[in-house]
Amino acid sequence: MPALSPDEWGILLLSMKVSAVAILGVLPPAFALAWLLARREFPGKIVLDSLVHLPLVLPPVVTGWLLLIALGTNEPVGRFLQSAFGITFVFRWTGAALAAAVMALPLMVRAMRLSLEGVDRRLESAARTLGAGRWRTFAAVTLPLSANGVLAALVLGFARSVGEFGATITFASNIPGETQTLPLAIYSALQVPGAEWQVARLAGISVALSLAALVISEWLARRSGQQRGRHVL
Amino acid sequence: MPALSPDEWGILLLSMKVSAVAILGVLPPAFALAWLLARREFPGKIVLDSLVHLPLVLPPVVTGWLLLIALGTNEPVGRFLQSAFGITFVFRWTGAALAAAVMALPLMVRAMRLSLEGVDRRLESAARTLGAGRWRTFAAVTLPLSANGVLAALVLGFARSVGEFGATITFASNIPGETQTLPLAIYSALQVPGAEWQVARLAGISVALSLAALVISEWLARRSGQQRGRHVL
Amino acid sequence: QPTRTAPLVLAAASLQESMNAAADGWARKGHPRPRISFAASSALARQIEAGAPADVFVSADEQWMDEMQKKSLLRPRTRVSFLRNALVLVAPKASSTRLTIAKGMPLAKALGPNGRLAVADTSAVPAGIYAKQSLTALGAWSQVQSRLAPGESVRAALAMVSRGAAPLGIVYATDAKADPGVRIIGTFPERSHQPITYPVALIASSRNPEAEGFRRYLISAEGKAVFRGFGFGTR
Amino acid sequence: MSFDIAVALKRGTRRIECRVETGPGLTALFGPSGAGKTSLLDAVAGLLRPTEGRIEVAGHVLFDRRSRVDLRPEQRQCGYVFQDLRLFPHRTVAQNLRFGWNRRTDAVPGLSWDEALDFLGIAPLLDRMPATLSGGEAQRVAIGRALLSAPRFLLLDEPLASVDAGRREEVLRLIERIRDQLKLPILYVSHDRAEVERLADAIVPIG
Amino acid sequence: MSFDIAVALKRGTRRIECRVETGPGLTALFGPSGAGKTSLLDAVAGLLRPTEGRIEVAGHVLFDRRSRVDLRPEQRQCGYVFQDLRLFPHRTVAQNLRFGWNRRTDAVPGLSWDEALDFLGIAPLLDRMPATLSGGEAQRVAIGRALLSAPRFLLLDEPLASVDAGRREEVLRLIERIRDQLKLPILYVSHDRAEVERLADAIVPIG
Ligand SMILES: Nc1ncnc2c1ncn2[C@@H]1O[C@H](COP(=O)(O)OP(=O)(O)OP(=O)(O)O)[C@@H](O)[C@H]1O
Ligand SMILES: Nc1ncnc2c1ncn2[C@@H]1O[C@H](COP(=O)(O)OP(=O)(O)OP(=O)(O)O)[C@@H](O)[C@H]1O
Ligand SMILES: [Mg+2]
Ligand SMILES: [Mg+2]
Repeated sequence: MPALSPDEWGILLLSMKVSAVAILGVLPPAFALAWLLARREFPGKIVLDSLVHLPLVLPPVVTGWLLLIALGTNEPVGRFLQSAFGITFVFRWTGAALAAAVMALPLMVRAMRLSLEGVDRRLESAARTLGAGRWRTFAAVTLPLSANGVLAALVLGFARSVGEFGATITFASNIPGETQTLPLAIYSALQVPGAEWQVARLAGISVALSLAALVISEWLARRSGQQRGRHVL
Repeated sequence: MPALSPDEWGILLLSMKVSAVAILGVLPPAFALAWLLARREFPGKIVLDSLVHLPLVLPPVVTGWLLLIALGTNEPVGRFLQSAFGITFVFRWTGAALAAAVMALPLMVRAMRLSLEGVDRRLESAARTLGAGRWRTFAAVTLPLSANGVLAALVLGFARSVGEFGATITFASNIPGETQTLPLAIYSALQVPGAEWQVARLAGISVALSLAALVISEWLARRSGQQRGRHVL
Repeated sequence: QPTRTAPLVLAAASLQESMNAAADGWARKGHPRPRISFAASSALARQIEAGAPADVFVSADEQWMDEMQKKSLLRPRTRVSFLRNALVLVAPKASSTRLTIAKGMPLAKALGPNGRLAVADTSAVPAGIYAKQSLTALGAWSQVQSRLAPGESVRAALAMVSRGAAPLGIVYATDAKADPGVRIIGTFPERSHQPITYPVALIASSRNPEAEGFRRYLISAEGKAVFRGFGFGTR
Repeated sequence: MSFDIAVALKRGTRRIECRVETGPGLTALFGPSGAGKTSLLDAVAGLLRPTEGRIEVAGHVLFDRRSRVDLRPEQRQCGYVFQDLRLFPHRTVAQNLRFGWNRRTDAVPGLSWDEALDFLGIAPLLDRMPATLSGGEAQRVAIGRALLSAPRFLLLDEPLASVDAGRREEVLRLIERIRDQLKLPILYVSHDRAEVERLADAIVPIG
Repeated sequence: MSFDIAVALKRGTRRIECRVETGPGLTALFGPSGAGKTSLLDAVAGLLRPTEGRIEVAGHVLFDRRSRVDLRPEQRQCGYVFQDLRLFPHRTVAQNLRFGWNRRTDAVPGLSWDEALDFLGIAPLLDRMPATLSGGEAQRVAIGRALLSAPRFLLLDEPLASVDAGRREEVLRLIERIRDQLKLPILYVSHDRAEVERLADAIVPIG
């Protein structure tokens, strides 16, 4: 495969930016949701759970469309965000990041929830008797013990955002240099007869990107795994 | 919301069939992959891991297209399957199920892998000393102790298949009664200006379907959780 | 069992309503109602290439039909371009924008300071390609090239306008006509773009005896009348 | 009084009632398996909420159903050696030991780090992960972690169960020193008569 | 000979060499914490592969580096009471006890189910999940699970560490009966001198 063209570099860098911002931005709320779902019982829990799963269940185009309805510049919420904070999403790379974040959310929540459910609560109570309040217990015990899940969430979420198409194109449009991420470029290429080579190149770039993410995550997992060892008594 | 029309019932039932077959069919290989990735070290592990993530990273349309290239009746593999076993996927509900299965695979593998990594290996060795061979140990200890992950995989996978659009329409087309699942029907409705109401109804059905799956899974989780209790010593 | 003999028609997604109406008309004449799969023309063409057992292909542009023909996937002498469409400039219903479509029109100004022009992808989707041709011919392309909001399909572009996310958009006349949320500002001159035509053809591998009958119905006066009802031109 | 406890506990379907009223020094809880010794310690540590009663340790009320006092575990400043140890598996031995150390704003002229490691014989283990420790090593680390957290009182649940005879003598001497010099109130659970008789200022039968 | 063991083991960075050659009956392993007792039992059970040496129990070769014999754990038919118990957390006490029971095609005129439950005092616990057991209860269930699996020899790693004095007598009598009537070879780890002296036919110092 010959070297990337400047256009392809641009698309790749934009995709990386969008995915990275999406994943890092959605990580804290996703963890909070995972924690709520894993640890708390409250009325409406199943409703919250469904809401989290929604972007998975609906076709992405519908999700994009709902985002457009909710956050379009002519809609109340969108107008408010714009006038109060100067935030616009529509037609901006931030919109692409938001769409990617929303689509990645359910995967990330599930992965982290699964890990949190596996954390031995007895270790948390041990931390409490040693003088750690709720927050320190969380930061020093709960979070590191669910590091596996956080890492899995990052990988899954990143891969999902790198591949996100339907919601992005519907909500943020397909503007070269602003919102045209890899899948959108691939889609454009797919529409043209005989552009299979270009599709293959762009798909190759996507795969390379997420392979890199995987390698990094495996390396991190190995490091923390070595550190961790297994439960004792 | 008035009662479902016969057409809507048909679409719902088809979606359920496609998703159920997809998820149950892909569960065993997904578990096997999860096990390999969680437990074994082998050369090419990272390549296998990437392959599993592929459907997440590529835009669904590309995945559908790759399936089409691989399994079309004009292509070698597709021709072989057809002549040897009479299996065709293109334009069949089986094709929709295959597409859904492929798209759900990475999510399911990750969830189960995460649980498997959490299983205490010391309990497996205890089972071995009690005379259980590898298989019995797996069935009586490893599998039940990772039940949480299997359940999460089923829920995630089911939700993902219920929402699967791009790969399905590309690979299996959009044939009413055969491959027109809920997202494809939503897509068709979206093509008609002013059919927002119909889109909303179909989206509502999707959401209700996966809500039902969620409720069932929560119930199962609670049952097995009650049974399980937590680790001792 | 009528489904056995009903032909399978692959039709461009933008024909959703009209093609269904035509199939109903055909069914009323005592034939099994064709089964129709609506998707992007590109997706359908690739399915035909992969050996999908379909009978009739109705594409939203000539490009993919050419491709199929080149690969001998069409039954010879069955290809007919039977529908025409026009390209229009639309604005949200409530918008008061006025603009006469002509050479040198101040399109960028009409978009306002931040507005974007909703179109279908101008490098790939037929409606977008036509829009680019027209804008180029009218000398407006360089003004708006950086102000586009390309959607995944004409419908997406239409939705952006009718939701007010974009102040203007370029879509097919048939779409604009059907969407109460938008107002047609003007029609692009027919000569500013390649003719917008919809070809139909039989697929080479088709064995269904009903298929040719349905194709003939589509291109008959009766069939064309159905499509005219949805705003298509016929030829 | 060191311990002034009268509580009713519920564990699953079982209801357990305990009353402990003892003076300064080490109080041994002695009773058959399943009597509720661990449950009582959990209640004193704030990990199990009594259904009724009152817990007072060295003049501080930790729990009182009537006046709705219920200090959080981290406010009770106890040093608890759990029957099931509960070492943090993701931290080295040194990090485990240091976990409670930060509480050390101590007025109590406590035990120095080096002394404790020495008595417990765990100095060579500092860089190890808990999963690589032997049973007795893990138990000594658990004792160390509790002692080094500047506790105001100690809860020791069979702390010597898998400590070997040689080490046991060292650890017993350490506990005696804590009892006599630091004068921390201690609740001590053991099934070993000899151990209990040597250490205890009072023996309270449970169950 | 009951046990004829000469192995070198590697645990992390440590290398441990052991040699045990004893006649029938109960062999006690006695040694300081961290000496390698648990490691040796793991090797005999087939859970830790020696780097060198040979393991023979009651005339069966379980491991021989030279002739490349290495029976899988499930083929060795041992009854192993782990220092860390390892009850299956997802199975009730009864299901835990029955886990190895299915091996019972026994030529050995073993121990009956009811007798074992009686000696161990765990009959009332059958429907409970392990997480709800007290320390001593869990330990007795672990002993029961090992005994009821029709073993050809026993590996007991501090089986009485948290069993109370009353119960301890019962369990000791049970072990004596197994030693004398069933004539199963037993490797027994304990830090309790009195216990070891009462039970052991041979005492092997480790470390
Ligand atoms: N969830 C539960 N359901 C039913 N019974 C329970 C539950 N949790 C604990 N118990 C019972 O409560 C009793 C008290 O347990 P506890 O751990 O306090 O005993 P203990 O005195 O520490 O015993 P040991 O000396 O064996 O450690 C035990 O009989 C135990 O079986
Ligand atoms: N992964 C490891 N890395 C380094 N050392 C290890 C590792 N695993 C075990 N050890 C060491 O091997 C030694 C033997 O451990 P083992 O569990 O066999 O001791 P033990 O004789 O059973 O002691 P105890 O009576 O305390 O249970 C211990 O000193 C332990 O610290
Ligand atoms: Mg206890
Ligand atoms: Mg040991």
